[in-house]
Amino acid sequence: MKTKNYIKMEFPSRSVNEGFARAAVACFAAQLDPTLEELGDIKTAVSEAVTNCIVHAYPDSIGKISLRARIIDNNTLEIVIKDWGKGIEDIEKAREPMFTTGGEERSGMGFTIMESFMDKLRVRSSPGRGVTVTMRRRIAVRTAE
Amino acid sequence: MKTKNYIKMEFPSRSVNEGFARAAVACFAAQLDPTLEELGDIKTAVSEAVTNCIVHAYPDSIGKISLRARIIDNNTLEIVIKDWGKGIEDIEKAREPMFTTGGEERSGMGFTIMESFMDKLRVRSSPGRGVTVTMRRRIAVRTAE
Amino acid sequence: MKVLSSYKNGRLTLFFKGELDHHSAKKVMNTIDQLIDEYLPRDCVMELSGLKFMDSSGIAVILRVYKRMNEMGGRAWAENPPRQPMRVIDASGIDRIVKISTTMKE
Amino acid sequence: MKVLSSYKNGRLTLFFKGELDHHSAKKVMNTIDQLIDEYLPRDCVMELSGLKFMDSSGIAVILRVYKRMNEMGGRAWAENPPRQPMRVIDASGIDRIVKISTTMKE
Ligand SMILES: Nc1ncnc2c1ncn2[C@@H]1O[C@H](COP(=O)(O)OP(=O)(O)O)[C@@H](O)[C@H]1O
Ligand SMILES: Nc1ncnc2c1ncn2[C@@H]1O[C@H](COP(=O)(O)OP(=O)(O)O)[C@@H](O)[C@H]1O
Repeated sequence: MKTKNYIKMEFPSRSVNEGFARAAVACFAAQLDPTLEELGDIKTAVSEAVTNCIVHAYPDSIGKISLRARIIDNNTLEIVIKDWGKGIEDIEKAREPMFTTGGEERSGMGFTIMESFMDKLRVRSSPGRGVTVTMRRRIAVRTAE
Repeated sequence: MKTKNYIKMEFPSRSVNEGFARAAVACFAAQLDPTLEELGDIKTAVSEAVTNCIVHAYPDSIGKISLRARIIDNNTLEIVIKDWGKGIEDIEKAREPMFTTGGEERSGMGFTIMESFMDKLRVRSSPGRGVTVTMRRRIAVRTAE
Repeated sequence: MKVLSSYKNGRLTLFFKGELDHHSAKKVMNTIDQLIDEYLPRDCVMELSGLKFMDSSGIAVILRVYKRMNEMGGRAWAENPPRQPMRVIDASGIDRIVKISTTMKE
Repeated sequence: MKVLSSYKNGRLTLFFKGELDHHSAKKVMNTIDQLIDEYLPRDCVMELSGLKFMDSSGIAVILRVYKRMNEMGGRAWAENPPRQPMRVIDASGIDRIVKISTTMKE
Protein backbone atom coordinates (compact mmCIF):
# COMPACT_ATOMS: atom_id res chain seq x y z
CA MET A 1 0.00 0.00 0.00
CA LYS A 2 1.34 3.39 -0.94
CA THR A 3 1.62 5.90 1.88
CA LYS A 4 0.29 9.26 0.73
CA ASN A 5 1.12 11.18 3.87
CA TYR A 6 2.03 10.28 7.42
CA ILE A 7 2.84 11.58 10.87
CA LYS A 8 4.82 9.94 13.61
CA MET A 9 4.48 11.17 17.15
CA GLU A 10 5.96 10.26 20.48
CA PHE A 11 4.90 11.50 23.88
CA PRO A 12 5.03 10.42 27.53
CA SER A 13 2.16 8.53 29.15
CA ARG A 14 0.72 11.57 30.92
CA SER A 15 -3.06 11.72 30.94
CA VAL A 16 -3.05 15.32 29.65
CA ASN A 17 -1.73 13.88 26.37
CA GLU A 18 -4.95 11.94 25.74
CA GLY A 19 -6.61 15.13 24.56
CA PHE A 20 -3.54 16.15 22.60
CA ALA A 21 -3.29 12.81 20.80
CA ARG A 22 -6.89 12.70 19.62
CA ALA A 23 -6.83 16.34 18.54
CA ALA A 24 -3.58 15.89 16.61
CA VAL A 25 -4.94 12.85 14.78
CA ALA A 26 -8.11 14.78 13.98
CA CYS A 27 -6.01 17.62 12.50
CA PHE A 28 -4.10 15.11 10.38
CA ALA A 29 -7.27 13.30 9.28
CA ALA A 30 -8.79 16.60 8.15
CA GLN A 31 -7.08 16.29 4.76
CA LEU A 32 -9.35 13.31 3.99
CA ASP A 33 -12.33 15.64 4.34
CA PRO A 34 -14.16 13.51 6.92
CA THR A 35 -17.63 14.22 8.27
CA LEU A 36 -17.94 15.31 11.89
CA GLU A 37 -19.20 11.82 12.70
CA GLU A 38 -16.21 10.10 11.09
CA LEU A 39 -13.89 12.48 12.92
CA GLY A 40 -15.68 11.77 16.21
CA ASP A 41 -15.27 8.03 15.71
CA ILE A 42 -11.55 8.34 14.98
CA LYS A 43 -10.95 10.63 17.96
CA THR A 44 -12.79 8.22 20.24
CA ALA A 45 -10.79 5.20 19.05
CA VAL A 46 -7.49 7.09 19.50
CA SER A 47 -8.56 8.22 22.96
CA GLU A 48 -9.28 4.61 23.97
CA ALA A 49 -5.98 3.25 22.70
CA VAL A 50 -3.87 6.04 24.22
CA THR A 51 -5.72 5.80 27.54
CA ASN A 52 -4.96 2.07 27.64
CA CYS A 53 -1.24 2.81 27.36
CA ILE A 54 -1.48 5.33 30.19
CA VAL A 55 -3.64 3.21 32.49
CA HIS A 56 -2.62 -0.39 31.74
CA ALA A 57 0.78 -0.39 30.04
CA TYR A 58 2.49 1.94 32.50
CA PRO A 59 0.35 1.77 35.66
CA ASP A 60 3.00 3.08 38.07
CA SER A 61 5.40 5.04 35.89
CA ILE A 62 5.64 7.38 32.94
CA GLY A 63 6.53 5.52 29.75
CA LYS A 64 6.80 6.28 26.08
CA ILE A 65 3.86 6.12 23.66
CA SER A 66 4.30 6.12 19.91
CA LEU A 67 1.48 7.10 17.58
CA ARG A 68 1.74 6.85 13.82
CA ALA A 69 -0.97 7.79 11.36
CA ARG A 70 -0.82 7.43 7.63
CA ILE A 71 -3.06 7.78 4.66
CA ILE A 72 -3.13 4.73 2.46
CA ASP A 73 -4.99 3.72 -0.66
CA ASN A 74 -8.73 3.95 -0.83
CA ASN A 75 -9.03 7.13 1.28
CA THR A 76 -8.13 5.11 4.35
CA LEU A 77 -6.52 6.29 7.57
CA GLU A 78 -4.29 3.83 9.41
CA ILE A 79 -3.34 4.49 13.02
CA VAL A 80 -0.73 2.52 14.95
CA ILE A 81 -0.38 3.10 18.69
CA LYS A 82 2.45 1.39 20.49
CA ASP A 83 3.76 1.14 24.02
CA TRP A 84 6.63 -0.70 25.68
CA GLY A 85 4.79 -1.51 28.89
CA LYS A 86 3.29 -4.54 30.67
CA GLY A 87 1.71 -6.14 27.64
CA ILE A 88 -1.39 -8.35 27.47
CA GLU A 89 -1.30 -12.07 28.14
CA ASP A 90 -4.63 -13.16 26.73
CA ILE A 91 -5.60 -10.78 23.92
CA GLU A 92 -8.82 -12.57 23.06
CA LYS A 93 -10.05 -12.18 26.62
CA ALA A 94 -8.87 -8.56 26.80
CA ARG A 95 -10.96 -7.74 23.73
CA GLU A 96 -14.19 -9.08 25.26
CA PRO A 97 -16.75 -6.41 26.15
CA MET A 98 -16.73 -5.50 29.86
CA PHE A 99 -13.42 -7.26 30.52
CA THR A 100 -11.13 -5.02 32.49
CA THR A 101 -8.25 -5.33 34.92
CA GLY A 102 -8.68 -1.64 35.72
CA GLY A 103 -11.25 -1.68 38.51
CA GLU A 104 -14.17 0.69 38.97
CA GLU A 105 -12.64 3.51 36.97
CA ARG A 106 -12.57 1.52 33.75
CA SER A 107 -15.57 0.13 31.92
CA GLY A 108 -13.83 -2.63 29.96
CA MET A 109 -15.33 -1.16 26.78
CA GLY A 110 -12.18 0.30 25.21
CA PHE A 111 -11.48 -2.42 22.67
CA THR A 112 -15.19 -2.84 21.96
CA ILE A 113 -15.42 0.83 21.03
CA MET A 114 -12.26 0.74 18.91
CA GLU A 115 -13.68 -2.28 17.12
CA SER A 116 -17.09 -0.81 16.44
CA PHE A 117 -15.80 2.65 15.40
CA MET A 118 -13.01 1.50 13.10
CA ASP A 119 -13.13 -0.83 10.08
CA LYS A 120 -10.21 -2.92 11.28
CA LEU A 121 -8.54 -3.49 14.63
CA ARG A 122 -5.45 -5.58 15.22
CA VAL A 123 -3.87 -6.00 18.65
CA ARG A 124 -0.43 -7.49 19.09
CA SER A 125 1.43 -8.02 22.31
CA SER A 126 4.01 -10.07 24.07
CA PRO A 127 3.80 -9.86 27.86
CA GLY A 128 6.42 -7.56 29.31
CA ARG A 129 7.21 -6.05 25.93
CA GLY A 130 4.25 -3.85 25.23
CA VAL A 131 1.22 -3.63 22.97
CA THR A 132 0.76 -2.48 19.39
CA VAL A 133 -2.76 -1.53 18.28
CA THR A 134 -3.36 -1.03 14.56
CA MET A 135 -6.63 0.48 13.38
CA ARG A 136 -7.96 1.40 9.97
CA ARG A 137 -10.87 3.51 8.93
CA ARG A 138 -11.95 4.34 5.42
CA ILE A 139 -13.31 7.86 4.95
CA ALA A 140 -16.22 8.03 2.53
CA VAL A 141 -15.43 10.13 -0.52
CA ARG A 142 -17.94 12.93 -0.78
CA THR A 143 -18.70 14.73 -3.97
CA ALA A 144 -17.28 18.24 -4.01
CA GLU A 145 -19.56 21.17 -3.26
CA MET B 1 15.89 22.57 32.62
CA LYS B 2 13.34 19.97 33.63
CA THR B 3 11.04 18.80 30.88
CA LYS B 4 7.50 18.65 32.21
CA ASN B 5 5.89 17.21 29.08
CA TYR B 6 6.92 16.82 25.48
CA ILE B 7 5.90 15.67 22.02
CA LYS B 8 8.08 14.59 19.15
CA MET B 9 6.64 14.53 15.66
CA GLU B 10 7.93 13.61 12.26
CA PHE B 11 6.21 14.21 8.94
CA PRO B 12 7.10 14.62 5.26
CA SER B 13 7.62 18.06 3.71
CA ARG B 14 4.19 18.25 2.08
CA SER B 15 2.57 21.64 2.25
CA VAL B 16 -0.67 20.15 3.63
CA ASN B 17 1.31 19.43 6.82
CA GLU B 18 1.85 23.14 7.54
CA GLY B 19 -1.69 23.35 8.88
CA PHE B 20 -1.32 20.07 10.72
CA ALA B 21 1.92 21.12 12.42
CA ARG B 22 0.68 24.44 13.75
CA ALA B 23 -2.61 22.91 14.93
CA ALA B 24 -0.80 20.05 16.70
CA VAL B 25 1.52 22.44 18.51
CA ALA B 26 -1.48 24.56 19.51
CA CYS B 27 -3.19 21.46 20.97
CA PHE B 28 -0.04 20.65 22.93
CA ALA B 29 0.42 24.24 24.12
CA ALA B 30 -3.17 24.29 25.40
CA GLN B 31 -2.04 22.74 28.70
CA LEU B 32 -0.17 25.99 29.50
CA ASP B 33 -3.49 27.83 29.34
CA PRO B 34 -2.35 30.42 26.79
CA THR B 35 -4.45 33.35 25.63
CA LEU B 36 -5.75 33.34 22.04
CA GLU B 37 -3.06 35.87 21.20
CA GLU B 38 -0.23 33.76 22.63
CA LEU B 39 -1.60 30.73 20.77
CA GLY B 40 -1.80 32.75 17.54
CA ASP B 41 1.83 33.85 17.90
CA ILE B 42 3.02 30.29 18.49
CA LYS B 43 1.03 28.93 15.54
CA THR B 44 2.43 31.63 13.28
CA ALA B 45 6.04 30.96 14.29
CA VAL B 46 5.58 27.20 13.74
CA SER B 47 3.97 27.83 10.38
CA GLU B 48 6.96 29.95 9.29
CA ALA B 49 9.56 27.42 10.38
CA VAL B 50 7.76 24.43 8.85
CA THR B 51 7.11 26.32 5.60
CA ASN B 52 10.82 27.10 5.37
CA CYS B 53 11.63 23.38 5.49
CA ILE B 54 9.10 22.69 2.74
CA VAL B 55 10.09 25.59 0.50
CA HIS B 56 13.81 26.05 1.10
CA ALA B 57 15.23 22.87 2.64
CA TYR B 58 13.67 20.46 0.16
CA PRO B 59 12.84 22.59 -2.91
CA ASP B 60 12.56 19.70 -5.38
CA SER B 61 11.83 16.67 -3.27
CA ILE B 62 9.89 15.43 -0.27
CA GLY B 63 12.09 15.24 2.82
CA LYS B 64 11.66 14.58 6.50
CA ILE B 65 10.76 17.27 9.04
CA SER B 66 11.09 16.76 12.78
CA LEU B 67 9.20 18.89 15.27
CA ARG B 68 9.68 18.66 19.00
CA ALA B 69 7.87 20.68 21.60
CA ARG B 70 8.40 20.60 25.32
CA ILE B 71 7.34 22.42 28.38
CA ILE B 72 10.22 23.61 30.49
CA ASP B 73 10.57 25.63 33.66
CA ASN B 74 8.87 28.97 34.01
CA ASN B 75 5.74 28.05 32.01
CA THR B 76 7.80 28.11 28.85
CA LEU B 77 7.23 26.26 25.59
CA GLU B 78 10.27 25.24 23.59
CA ILE B 79 9.88 24.23 19.95
CA VAL B 80 12.63 22.65 17.86
CA ILE B 81 12.07 22.23 14.11
CA LYS B 82 14.68 20.35 12.14
CA ASP B 83 15.27 19.34 8.55
CA TRP B 84 18.03 17.48 6.71
CA GLY B 85 17.91 19.60 3.56
CA LYS B 86 20.02 22.22 1.79
CA GLY B 87 21.01 24.21 4.84
CA ILE B 88 21.81 27.93 5.09
CA GLU B 89 25.23 29.34 4.31
CA ASP B 90 24.97 32.79 5.85
CA ILE B 91 22.54 32.64 8.74
CA GLU B 92 22.95 36.29 9.69
CA LYS B 93 21.95 37.39 6.21
CA ALA B 94 19.08 34.88 6.08
CA ARG B 95 17.64 36.38 9.26
CA GLU B 96 17.52 39.91 7.85
CA PRO B 97 14.03 41.24 7.14
CA MET B 98 13.05 40.99 3.46
CA PHE B 99 15.94 38.68 2.61
CA THR B 100 14.69 35.72 0.59
CA THR B 101 15.99 33.27 -1.97
CA GLY B 102 12.41 32.22 -2.66
CA GLY B 103 11.31 34.70 -5.30
CA GLU B 104 7.96 36.42 -5.57
CA GLU B 105 6.05 33.85 -3.57
CA ARG B 106 8.06 34.51 -0.42
CA SER B 107 8.24 37.74 1.51
CA GLY B 108 11.54 37.19 3.31
CA MET B 109 9.75 37.87 6.60
CA GLY B 110 9.71 34.34 8.05
CA PHE B 111 12.59 34.71 10.50
CA THR B 112 11.54 38.28 11.35
CA ILE B 113 8.12 36.99 12.39
CA MET B 114 9.54 34.07 14.37
CA GLU B 115 11.85 36.49 16.13
CA SER B 116 9.20 39.04 17.00
CA PHE B 117 6.57 36.47 18.09
CA MET B 118 8.84 34.30 20.22
CA ASP B 119 11.04 35.24 23.17
CA LYS B 120 14.05 33.41 21.79
CA LEU B 121 15.08 32.19 18.35
CA ARG B 122 18.21 30.21 17.58
CA VAL B 123 19.06 29.03 14.07
CA ARG B 124 21.77 26.46 13.44
CA SER B 125 22.84 25.07 10.12
CA SER B 126 25.68 23.56 8.18
CA PRO B 127 25.22 23.81 4.41
CA GLY B 128 24.08 20.53 2.90
CA ARG B 129 23.17 19.10 6.28
CA GLY B 130 20.00 20.93 7.18
CA VAL B 131 18.71 23.54 9.59
CA THR B 132 17.62 23.41 13.21
CA VAL B 133 15.41 26.21 14.50
CA THR B 134 14.86 26.47 18.25
CA MET B 135 12.26 28.84 19.63
CA ARG B 136 11.04 29.59 23.13
CA ARG B 137 8.00 31.40 24.36
CA ARG B 138 6.98 31.96 27.93
CA ILE B 139 3.23 31.80 28.56
CA ALA B 140 2.02 34.32 31.11
CA VAL B 141 0.54 32.68 34.19
CA ARG B 142 -3.00 33.87 34.63
CA THR B 143 -4.84 33.74 37.92
CA ALA B 144 -7.49 31.02 38.02
CA GLU B 145 -11.12 31.95 37.44
CA MET C 1 -14.16 19.56 31.89
CA LYS C 2 -16.57 20.92 34.49
CA VAL C 3 -19.59 19.66 36.35
CA LEU C 4 -22.17 22.24 37.35
CA SER C 5 -25.15 21.27 39.46
CA SER C 6 -28.58 22.27 40.61
CA TYR C 7 -30.74 20.73 43.32
CA LYS C 8 -34.50 20.96 43.72
CA ASN C 9 -37.11 18.78 45.47
CA GLY C 10 -34.91 15.75 45.94
CA ARG C 11 -33.50 15.91 42.40
CA LEU C 12 -29.80 16.61 41.77
CA THR C 13 -29.05 17.62 38.19
CA LEU C 14 -25.43 17.40 37.02
CA PHE C 15 -24.48 19.45 33.96
CA PHE C 16 -21.46 17.93 32.19
CA LYS C 17 -19.45 20.49 30.21
CA GLY C 18 -16.36 19.82 28.11
CA GLU C 19 -14.36 16.70 27.31
CA LEU C 20 -14.91 13.68 29.53
CA ASP C 21 -11.99 11.29 29.21
CA HIS C 22 -9.71 9.39 31.58
CA HIS C 23 -7.74 12.59 32.27
CA SER C 24 -10.83 14.41 33.56
CA ALA C 25 -12.86 11.46 34.90
CA LYS C 26 -11.28 11.22 38.34
CA LYS C 27 -11.93 14.87 39.19
CA VAL C 28 -15.45 14.61 37.78
CA MET C 29 -16.20 11.57 39.92
CA ASN C 30 -14.87 13.29 43.06
CA THR C 31 -17.04 16.33 42.39
CA ILE C 32 -20.09 14.14 41.88
CA ASP C 33 -19.38 12.05 45.00
CA GLN C 34 -19.24 15.23 47.07
CA LEU C 35 -22.49 16.53 45.61
CA ILE C 36 -24.29 13.25 46.28
CA ASP C 37 -22.94 13.18 49.84
CA GLU C 38 -24.08 16.74 50.39
CA TYR C 39 -27.63 16.50 49.01
CA LEU C 40 -28.43 12.78 49.39
CA PRO C 41 -30.81 13.16 46.43
CA ARG C 42 -33.63 10.83 45.47
CA ASP C 43 -33.01 11.31 41.72
CA CYS C 44 -29.78 12.12 39.97
CA VAL C 45 -29.97 13.43 36.40
CA MET C 46 -26.81 13.54 34.32
CA GLU C 47 -27.40 16.26 31.74
CA LEU C 48 -24.92 15.51 28.95
CA SER C 49 -25.81 18.14 26.35
CA GLY C 50 -22.69 20.21 27.18
CA LEU C 51 -20.27 17.36 26.43
CA LYS C 52 -17.80 18.15 23.66
CA PHE C 53 -16.31 14.67 23.76
CA MET C 54 -16.73 11.46 25.76
CA ASP C 55 -14.97 8.10 25.62
CA SER C 56 -15.36 4.88 27.64
CA SER C 57 -14.08 6.67 30.75
CA GLY C 58 -17.42 8.50 30.63
CA ILE C 59 -19.24 5.17 30.50
CA ALA C 60 -17.48 4.22 33.74
CA VAL C 61 -18.55 7.53 35.34
CA ILE C 62 -22.19 7.09 34.31
CA LEU C 63 -22.21 3.51 35.62
CA ARG C 64 -20.66 4.55 38.93
CA VAL C 65 -23.22 7.30 39.48
CA TYR C 66 -25.96 4.82 38.60
CA LYS C 67 -24.62 2.27 41.10
CA ARG C 68 -24.18 4.80 43.90
CA MET C 69 -27.74 6.05 43.48
CA ASN C 70 -29.02 2.48 43.26
CA GLU C 71 -27.32 1.54 46.52
CA MET C 72 -28.98 4.53 48.19
CA GLY C 73 -32.37 3.39 46.89
CA GLY C 74 -32.45 6.33 44.47
CA ARG C 75 -32.63 6.63 40.70
CA ALA C 76 -30.16 7.93 38.10
CA TRP C 77 -30.35 8.52 34.39
CA ALA C 78 -28.65 10.48 31.62
CA GLU C 79 -30.21 13.09 29.38
CA ASN C 80 -29.52 14.65 25.99
CA PRO C 81 -26.16 13.23 24.93
CA PRO C 82 -24.82 14.92 21.78
CA ARG C 83 -24.07 12.73 18.78
CA GLN C 84 -20.51 11.61 19.61
CA PRO C 85 -21.22 10.63 23.24
CA MET C 86 -24.42 8.91 22.05
CA ARG C 87 -22.40 6.76 19.67
CA VAL C 88 -20.15 5.73 22.56
CA ILE C 89 -23.19 4.94 24.71
CA ASP C 90 -24.67 2.88 21.87
CA ALA C 91 -21.47 0.92 21.30
CA SER C 92 -21.11 0.21 25.01
CA GLY C 93 -24.67 -1.03 25.47
CA ILE C 94 -25.10 0.73 28.86
CA ASP C 95 -28.52 1.91 27.78
CA ARG C 96 -29.67 -1.59 28.81
CA ILE C 97 -28.74 -0.64 32.39
CA VAL C 98 -29.06 3.14 32.64
CA LYS C 99 -31.92 5.07 31.07
CA ILE C 100 -30.83 7.58 28.42
CA SER C 101 -33.56 10.07 27.65
CA THR C 102 -34.05 13.10 25.50
CA THR C 103 -35.98 16.05 26.84
CA MET C 104 -37.42 18.87 24.83
CA LYS C 105 -35.62 22.14 25.36
CA GLU C 106 -37.64 25.30 25.58
CA MET D 1 -9.03 28.75 2.04
CA LYS D 2 -11.38 30.49 -0.40
CA VAL D 3 -11.47 33.83 -2.15
CA LEU D 4 -14.90 35.20 -2.96
CA SER D 5 -15.28 38.38 -4.97
CA SER D 6 -17.60 41.17 -5.94
CA TYR D 7 -17.17 43.86 -8.60
CA LYS D 8 -18.85 47.23 -8.80
CA ASN D 9 -17.96 50.55 -10.49
CA GLY D 10 -14.32 49.73 -11.14
CA ARG D 11 -13.76 48.24 -7.68
CA LEU D 12 -12.93 44.58 -7.20
CA THR D 13 -13.40 43.36 -3.63
CA LEU D 14 -11.72 40.10 -2.63
CA PHE D 15 -13.09 38.32 0.43
CA PHE D 16 -10.43 36.11 2.02
CA LYS D 17 -11.91 33.18 3.98
CA GLY D 18 -9.98 30.55 5.93
CA GLU D 19 -6.29 29.93 6.54
CA LEU D 20 -3.83 31.71 4.26
CA ASP D 21 -0.46 29.95 4.39
CA HIS D 22 2.07 28.69 1.86
CA HIS D 23 -0.14 25.64 1.16
CA SER D 24 -3.07 27.79 0.07
CA ALA D 25 -1.22 30.86 -1.26
CA LYS D 26 -0.53 29.60 -4.78
CA LYS D 27 -4.16 28.77 -5.47
CA VAL D 28 -5.26 32.05 -3.93
CA MET D 29 -2.84 34.02 -6.11
CA ASN D 30 -4.06 32.20 -9.24
CA THR D 31 -7.66 32.97 -8.40
CA ILE D 32 -6.84 36.63 -7.82
CA ASP D 33 -4.77 36.90 -11.02
CA GLN D 34 -7.73 35.59 -13.00
CA LEU D 35 -10.14 38.00 -11.36
CA ILE D 36 -7.87 40.98 -12.04
CA ASP D 37 -7.42 39.86 -15.66
CA GLU D 38 -11.17 39.54 -16.04
CA TYR D 39 -12.26 42.84 -14.52
CA LEU D 40 -9.19 45.06 -14.98
CA PRO D 41 -10.35 47.01 -11.91
CA ARG D 42 -9.28 50.49 -10.88
CA ASP D 43 -9.33 49.61 -7.15
CA CYS D 44 -8.73 46.28 -5.53
CA VAL D 45 -9.84 45.81 -1.91
CA MET D 46 -8.59 42.81 0.03
CA GLU D 47 -11.22 42.21 2.70
CA LEU D 48 -9.44 40.13 5.35
CA SER D 49 -12.08 39.83 8.06
CA GLY D 50 -12.79 36.18 7.14
CA LEU D 51 -9.19 35.06 7.70
CA LYS D 52 -8.83 32.39 10.39
CA PHE D 53 -5.04 32.42 10.10
CA MET D 54 -2.35 34.11 8.04
CA ASP D 55 1.44 33.85 8.00
CA SER D 56 4.15 35.55 5.92
CA SER D 57 2.88 33.77 2.79
CA GLY D 58 -0.12 36.07 3.12
CA ILE D 59 2.23 39.06 3.26
CA ALA D 60 3.64 37.94 -0.10
CA VAL D 61 0.12 37.65 -1.54
CA ILE D 62 -0.87 41.12 -0.36
CA LEU D 63 2.36 42.61 -1.77
CA ARG D 64 1.87 40.89 -5.12
CA VAL D 65 -1.67 42.14 -5.47
CA TYR D 66 -0.46 45.63 -4.54
CA LYS D 67 2.30 45.49 -7.16
CA ARG D 68 0.03 44.14 -9.89
CA MET D 69 -2.50 46.92 -9.31
CA ASN D 70 0.27 49.49 -9.11
CA GLU D 71 1.69 48.40 -12.46
CA MET D 72 -1.77 48.80 -13.98
CA GLY D 73 -2.01 52.29 -12.55
CA GLY D 74 -4.64 51.15 -10.06
CA ARG D 75 -4.82 51.07 -6.27
CA ALA D 76 -4.95 48.23 -3.77
CA TRP D 77 -5.39 48.05 -0.01
CA ALA D 78 -6.40 45.63 2.71
CA GLU D 79 -9.31 45.96 5.09
CA ASN D 80 -10.33 44.63 8.48
CA PRO D 81 -7.66 42.06 9.35
CA PRO D 82 -8.55 40.06 12.49
CA ARG D 83 -6.11 40.14 15.38
CA GLN D 84 -3.70 37.35 14.36
CA PRO D 85 -3.22 38.52 10.72
CA MET D 86 -2.88 42.08 12.02
CA ARG D 87 0.01 41.01 14.25
CA VAL D 88 1.71 39.43 11.23
CA ILE D 89 1.14 42.61 9.21
CA ASP D 90 2.56 44.69 12.06
CA ALA D 91 5.65 42.52 12.42
CA SER D 92 6.29 42.60 8.67
CA GLY D 93 5.98 46.35 8.34
CA ILE D 94 4.07 46.15 5.04
CA ASP D 95 1.68 48.80 6.30
CA ARG D 96 4.38 51.27 5.24
CA ILE D 97 3.74 50.15 1.64
CA VAL D 98 0.14 48.94 1.51
CA LYS D 99 -2.70 50.74 3.29
CA ILE D 100 -4.46 48.67 5.93
CA SER D 101 -7.80 50.15 6.90
CA THR D 102 -10.67 49.35 9.16
CA THR D 103 -14.21 49.97 8.00
CA MET D 104 -17.26 50.06 10.21
CA LYS D 105 -19.51 47.11 9.72
CA GLU D 106 -23.25 47.69 9.65
N1 LIG E 1 -1.76 -1.03 26.19
C1 LIG E 1 -2.10 -1.99 27.08
N2 LIG E 1 -1.15 -2.54 27.90
C2 LIG E 1 -1.48 -3.50 28.80
N3 LIG E 1 -2.72 -3.99 28.94
C3 LIG E 1 -3.71 -3.51 28.16
C4 LIG E 1 -3.46 -2.47 27.19
N4 LIG E 1 -4.62 -2.20 26.58
C5 LIG E 1 -5.54 -3.00 27.11
N5 LIG E 1 -5.02 -3.80 28.06
C6 LIG E 1 -5.74 -4.83 28.85
O1 LIG E 1 -6.97 -5.12 28.20
C7 LIG E 1 -8.09 -4.87 29.08
C8 LIG E 1 -9.30 -4.41 28.28
O2 LIG E 1 -9.05 -3.13 27.69
P1 LIG E 1 -10.27 -2.21 27.23
O3 LIG E 1 -11.25 -3.02 26.46
O4 LIG E 1 -9.69 -1.04 26.53
O5 LIG E 1 -11.00 -1.78 28.57
P2 LIG E 1 -10.50 -0.89 29.82
O6 LIG E 1 -9.40 0.01 29.36
O7 LIG E 1 -11.71 -0.14 30.23
O8 LIG E 1 -10.03 -1.86 30.86
C9 LIG E 1 -7.55 -3.87 30.07
O9 LIG E 1 -8.26 -3.86 31.26
C10 LIG E 1 -6.09 -4.35 30.26
O10 LIG E 1 -6.04 -5.46 31.11
N1 LIG F 1 15.01 25.34 6.55
C1 LIG F 1 15.72 26.07 5.65
N2 LIG F 1 16.56 25.45 4.78
C2 LIG F 1 17.29 26.17 3.88
N3 LIG F 1 17.23 27.52 3.79
C3 LIG F 1 16.43 28.19 4.62
C4 LIG F 1 15.63 27.53 5.59
N4 LIG F 1 14.94 28.45 6.27
C5 LIG F 1 15.29 29.65 5.77
N5 LIG F 1 16.17 29.51 4.77
C6 LIG F 1 16.80 30.61 3.98
O1 LIG F 1 16.62 31.82 4.68
C7 LIG F 1 15.91 32.77 3.88
C8 LIG F 1 15.04 33.67 4.72
O2 LIG F 1 14.01 32.94 5.34
P1 LIG F 1 12.70 33.66 5.88
O3 LIG F 1 13.09 34.87 6.66
O4 LIG F 1 11.89 32.65 6.57
O5 LIG F 1 11.96 34.20 4.59
P2 LIG F 1 11.27 33.44 3.36
O6 LIG F 1 10.90 32.05 3.77
O7 LIG F 1 10.10 34.25 3.01
O8 LIG F 1 12.31 33.42 2.25
C9 LIG F 1 15.17 31.90 2.88
O9 LIG F 1 14.83 32.61 1.71
C10 LIG F 1 16.16 30.79 2.63
O10 LIG F 1 17.18 31.18 1.72
